[in-house]
Amino acid sequence: MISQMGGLDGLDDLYEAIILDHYHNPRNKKFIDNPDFDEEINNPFCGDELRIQAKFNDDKLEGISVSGRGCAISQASASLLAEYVEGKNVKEILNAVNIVRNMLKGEEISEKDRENIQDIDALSGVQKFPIRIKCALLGWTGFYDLINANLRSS
Amino acid sequence: MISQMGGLDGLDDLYEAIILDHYHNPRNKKFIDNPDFDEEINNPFCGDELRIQAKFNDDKLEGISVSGRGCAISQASASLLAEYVEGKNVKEILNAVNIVRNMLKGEEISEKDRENIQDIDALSGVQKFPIRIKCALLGWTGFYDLINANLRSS
Amino acid sequence: MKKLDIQKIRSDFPILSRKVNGNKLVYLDNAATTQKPNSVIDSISNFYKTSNSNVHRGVHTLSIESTENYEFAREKIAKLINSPSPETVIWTRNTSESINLVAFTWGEKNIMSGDNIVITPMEHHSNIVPWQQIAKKKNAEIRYLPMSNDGKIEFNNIGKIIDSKTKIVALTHVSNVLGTINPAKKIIDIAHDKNAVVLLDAAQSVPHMPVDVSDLDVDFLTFSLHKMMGPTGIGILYGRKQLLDEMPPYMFGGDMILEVSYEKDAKWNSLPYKFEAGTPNFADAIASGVAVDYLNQIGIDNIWQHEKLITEYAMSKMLSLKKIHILGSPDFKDRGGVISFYHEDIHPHDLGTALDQRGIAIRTGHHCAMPLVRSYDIVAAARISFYVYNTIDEVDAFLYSLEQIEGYFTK
Amino acid sequence: MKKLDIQKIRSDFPILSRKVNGNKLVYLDNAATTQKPNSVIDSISNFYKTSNSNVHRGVHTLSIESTENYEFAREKIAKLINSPSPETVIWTRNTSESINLVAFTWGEKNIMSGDNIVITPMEHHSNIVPWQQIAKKKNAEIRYLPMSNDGKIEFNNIGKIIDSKTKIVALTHVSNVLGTINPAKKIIDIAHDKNAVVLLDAAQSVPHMPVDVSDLDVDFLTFSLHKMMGPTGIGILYGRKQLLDEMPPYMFGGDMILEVSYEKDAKWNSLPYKFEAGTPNFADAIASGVAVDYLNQIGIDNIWQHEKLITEYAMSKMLSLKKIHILGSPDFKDRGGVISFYHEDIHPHDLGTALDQRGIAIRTGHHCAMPLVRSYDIVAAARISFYVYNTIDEVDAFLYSLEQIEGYFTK
Ligand SMILES: Cc1ncc(COP(=O)(O)O)c(C=O)c1O
Ligand SMILES: Cc1ncc(COP(=O)(O)O)c(C=O)c1O
Repeated sequence: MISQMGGLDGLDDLYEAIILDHYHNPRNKKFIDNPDFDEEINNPFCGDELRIQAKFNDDKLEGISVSGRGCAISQASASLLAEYVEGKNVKEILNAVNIVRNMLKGEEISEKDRENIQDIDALSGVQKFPIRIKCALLGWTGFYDLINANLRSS
Repeated sequence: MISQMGGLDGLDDLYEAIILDHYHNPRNKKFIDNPDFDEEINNPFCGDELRIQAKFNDDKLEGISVSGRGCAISQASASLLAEYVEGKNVKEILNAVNIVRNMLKGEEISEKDRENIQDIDALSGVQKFPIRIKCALLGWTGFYDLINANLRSS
Repeated sequence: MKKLDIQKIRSDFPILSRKVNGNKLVYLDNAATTQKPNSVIDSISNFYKTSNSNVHRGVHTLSIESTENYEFAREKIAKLINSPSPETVIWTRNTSESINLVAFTWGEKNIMSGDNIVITPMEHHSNIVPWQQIAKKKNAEIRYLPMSNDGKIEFNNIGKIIDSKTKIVALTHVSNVLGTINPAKKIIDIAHDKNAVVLLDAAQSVPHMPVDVSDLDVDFLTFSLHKMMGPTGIGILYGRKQLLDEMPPYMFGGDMILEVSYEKDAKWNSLPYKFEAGTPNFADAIASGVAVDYLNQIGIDNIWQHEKLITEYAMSKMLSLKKIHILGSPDFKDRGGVISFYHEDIHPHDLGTALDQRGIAIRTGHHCAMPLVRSYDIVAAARISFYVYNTIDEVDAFLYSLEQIEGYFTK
Repeated sequence: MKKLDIQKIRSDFPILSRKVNGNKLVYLDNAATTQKPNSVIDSISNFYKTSNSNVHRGVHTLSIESTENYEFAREKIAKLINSPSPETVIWTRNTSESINLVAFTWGEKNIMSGDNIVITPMEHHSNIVPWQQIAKKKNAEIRYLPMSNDGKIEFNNIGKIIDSKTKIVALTHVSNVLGTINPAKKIIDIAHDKNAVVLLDAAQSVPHMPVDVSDLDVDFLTFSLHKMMGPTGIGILYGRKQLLDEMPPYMFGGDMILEVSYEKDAKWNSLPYKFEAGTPNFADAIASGVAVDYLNQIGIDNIWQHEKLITEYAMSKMLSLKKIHILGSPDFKDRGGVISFYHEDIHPHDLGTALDQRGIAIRTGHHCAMPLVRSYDIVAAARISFYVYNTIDEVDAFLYSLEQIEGYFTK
């Protein structure tokens, strides 16, 4: 007799349709020629891995490629990142990273910010799964650090 | 209001009159000329210390001196030892050590053995204070080891 | 073999009636740490409520009671593994500390430049990194015994690996990833032939099956009480007396000394105290003795038989699942109650989160065996691991949920 | 200062209503280890009954709860000592391990031939022997700060002792034998002027008085939870972040690594995990947080005031006893709640046994400070030591019994 008969509805907060879509069909995987940087970031504890290539024109992100392997959250979140940041300037990108960070920390997000980040709002359910926040943030904070390390110095 | 008003009668098992007498008036403290051995033994945890000098004639203990500092039990027991073993031969001494050991372990002692050890019987109450058995044994096992180390080899 | 009344056993473990996300907890993460029966939990409370006092230090009643209970627990551990005497059983914090102790006292003294240390590819980090560090320091070499694809040590050319320059062979008795039960006695004999000593990491064996240090003739054995119904904070190092006697101390301080002076070198206390500096974790040591009592009451043999049964059932079902790949031998007869696996399409973390929605606790990640997991060309795996309180029903709940989750992620 | 309701506090400690040899327990051995309130005891049971699971390892609910509780407890400790952040608070087994950790990682790296290590004559063995060992290994010198007859550090010629070759000054904050409270801040300033770091052994201070690492500007601070109402098996090392970051790990294994491979060197995890190898003693760490809650609820300041009161009372009475000699300063204002003494005619062990007949638990022996005790030309001393649950009545019971015992042994 199996006692664990409940549904899996609780999962829907975490795996919104948009997330599963990005997980199954990640965007911006095409390789980029002559990127400004091309680096790997990972979370060794989970084994989530991402490779991020980025090419800037002045401070505008002309092209980005994100590929990797790992859990649905880390990969979908990175795909959302790639889709969102392309064409944005550095300030806009860093601003978006901060909004995502705050959102995942469970902080109040202004209506304007929420509109601003569009599809990324789908990540907001991750809050309810604190252990998975790191997965959702991997690409965002990694990209943030890469920009700071590779652009600010030059 | 002091609640601890009970008597100290429970102590009488440990500190029999003979023990307190030996503690206050230790026997065989005179120094010995040309002893066969003259060594210090101690229990560093309690700080009990004994110095034992012994002079044998063949295998008969001609003279013994025991001095030291430490608790009533260790010092009285060593004094009882000194008084008892003088004039005995090695076999008798080792036998007495074994009787004392067994007695303190709480083993049955034969009527004959008990008569044999005379005053030393006063140590039997130490059984009830297991933590103090080491004190009572210090001189006995120490002397046993010294005999084995100094006489058996020669 | 006695037929165990698993429901009765389960009722001794209060946590097993807890609900997680609305479902009854199904705890399948026993290789990480096990749950505790009431008797162990009560032992800790009762001790603090009645006898708590520092050990080896006082003539007062509480101190005497503490010390006696503490040493009595050591005797129970000694008896469980058939150690020739309690003084060769050292209390540590965990298996990791036990291994470090050996590496940095015995190893520090005995491993020289040009020597080698033999381990296996399936070791826990705790049985890899200390050896890598001492090898580096001593300019010694780490060698790995070859391992077949299904996770078994290969013996063909073992004489070329364990050789006259081998000082120690350190291997796990049961792998916490593959479940492989290594032929300890065979390896011990080979090592002894070359005058090498053997450390057996028994973290996954002593809790589950009879282990006899005298019969194995092993030199060092390490395990953790928290993996065998005991409290956290207690590990064991068993060592051969002669080796322990010759080893320098590991830590220095109160209790492990005989004499200290301002100017002269200190003198060390005798075994086992030489290796136990400072106030020991006596409350948990005493509860560890109670855990051993509980295991003995069920019977280690019975525990082992029950786990074989469950493992066989789970393996046979899982082997038939198309998208599930099990690490290690497909033959359940070769293994302990540990099954690591991955799903072709679902990442272990997603699986772990989804199963948790059903109250099913499994482990995901590298299982502190990163190089091994990576050797299967994956970065993480899922793992279920059993103990005597697990049931066939729980395995069914797990399998049923697995199927549902597959549906969820591919819908 | 709030007037404490000591009877109410006592009712939180179940062991205090125990009888010993027919008398109510009077526990005056608090410097060895303290008793535990119900909240701490219950924390351990409740944890095992509801949330037990290994930390930092799983995505399942129990593991998340365990990890959160464990890290939350670390935050409470950090706050208690005003550490700038929780990551500089390392869980160890006890003070002894904390000191060994510093001696054999920081010391191993920074102490060179010709350097010196400054300690005091009133250190616990745990703060002597590790330094003697590393000094011997490194061909460094151990220097002792001069101490007056009444147990105070003398500052006259301190500049000749703490000099440019001094790498570390390691001293006790409060002596577990003399009760002396050392002027930590003054010594830290002097040491820092010479670019030496300071380790403060706070085993006898943090449990009893406010200690603020940021205000003291101390480099390392060590203490044990079992001496402050917490469980056995938990010690703390606080360290300045920069120093901890630069130190190599102490033990190697699970949890303290970031990456391990078969062939390459492992990479270490960040603070505090770099120093926490293997499964930590998380159940007791969590209960340690509850002990801190309990202390805060009473108020560390209030605890300190209460202990001063009792110590003053006991000291003033004992100083008038002809045959009793107190070690250390006769001025209670200079001391914590620890009084070591000896009786001219009665050996401490006999005193200890006799008091135990009355249910009064005191400590006798060398108090893990053998050279200090011997410097008073005795081989053992008796010690009473207080905590917040002790009362004036208990002191009276002790004094009354002392008088009776004097009669018994001289009758
Ligand atoms: C001043 C001092 N330092 C160090 C220690 C050692 O503490 P632990 O035994 O918990 O390691 C003690 C307690 O015994 C102490 O009083
Ligand atoms: C095989 C093996 N060795 C060593 C360890 C380390 O044990 P601990 O974390 O208790 O130190 C474990 C458990 O994690 C293990 O499974």
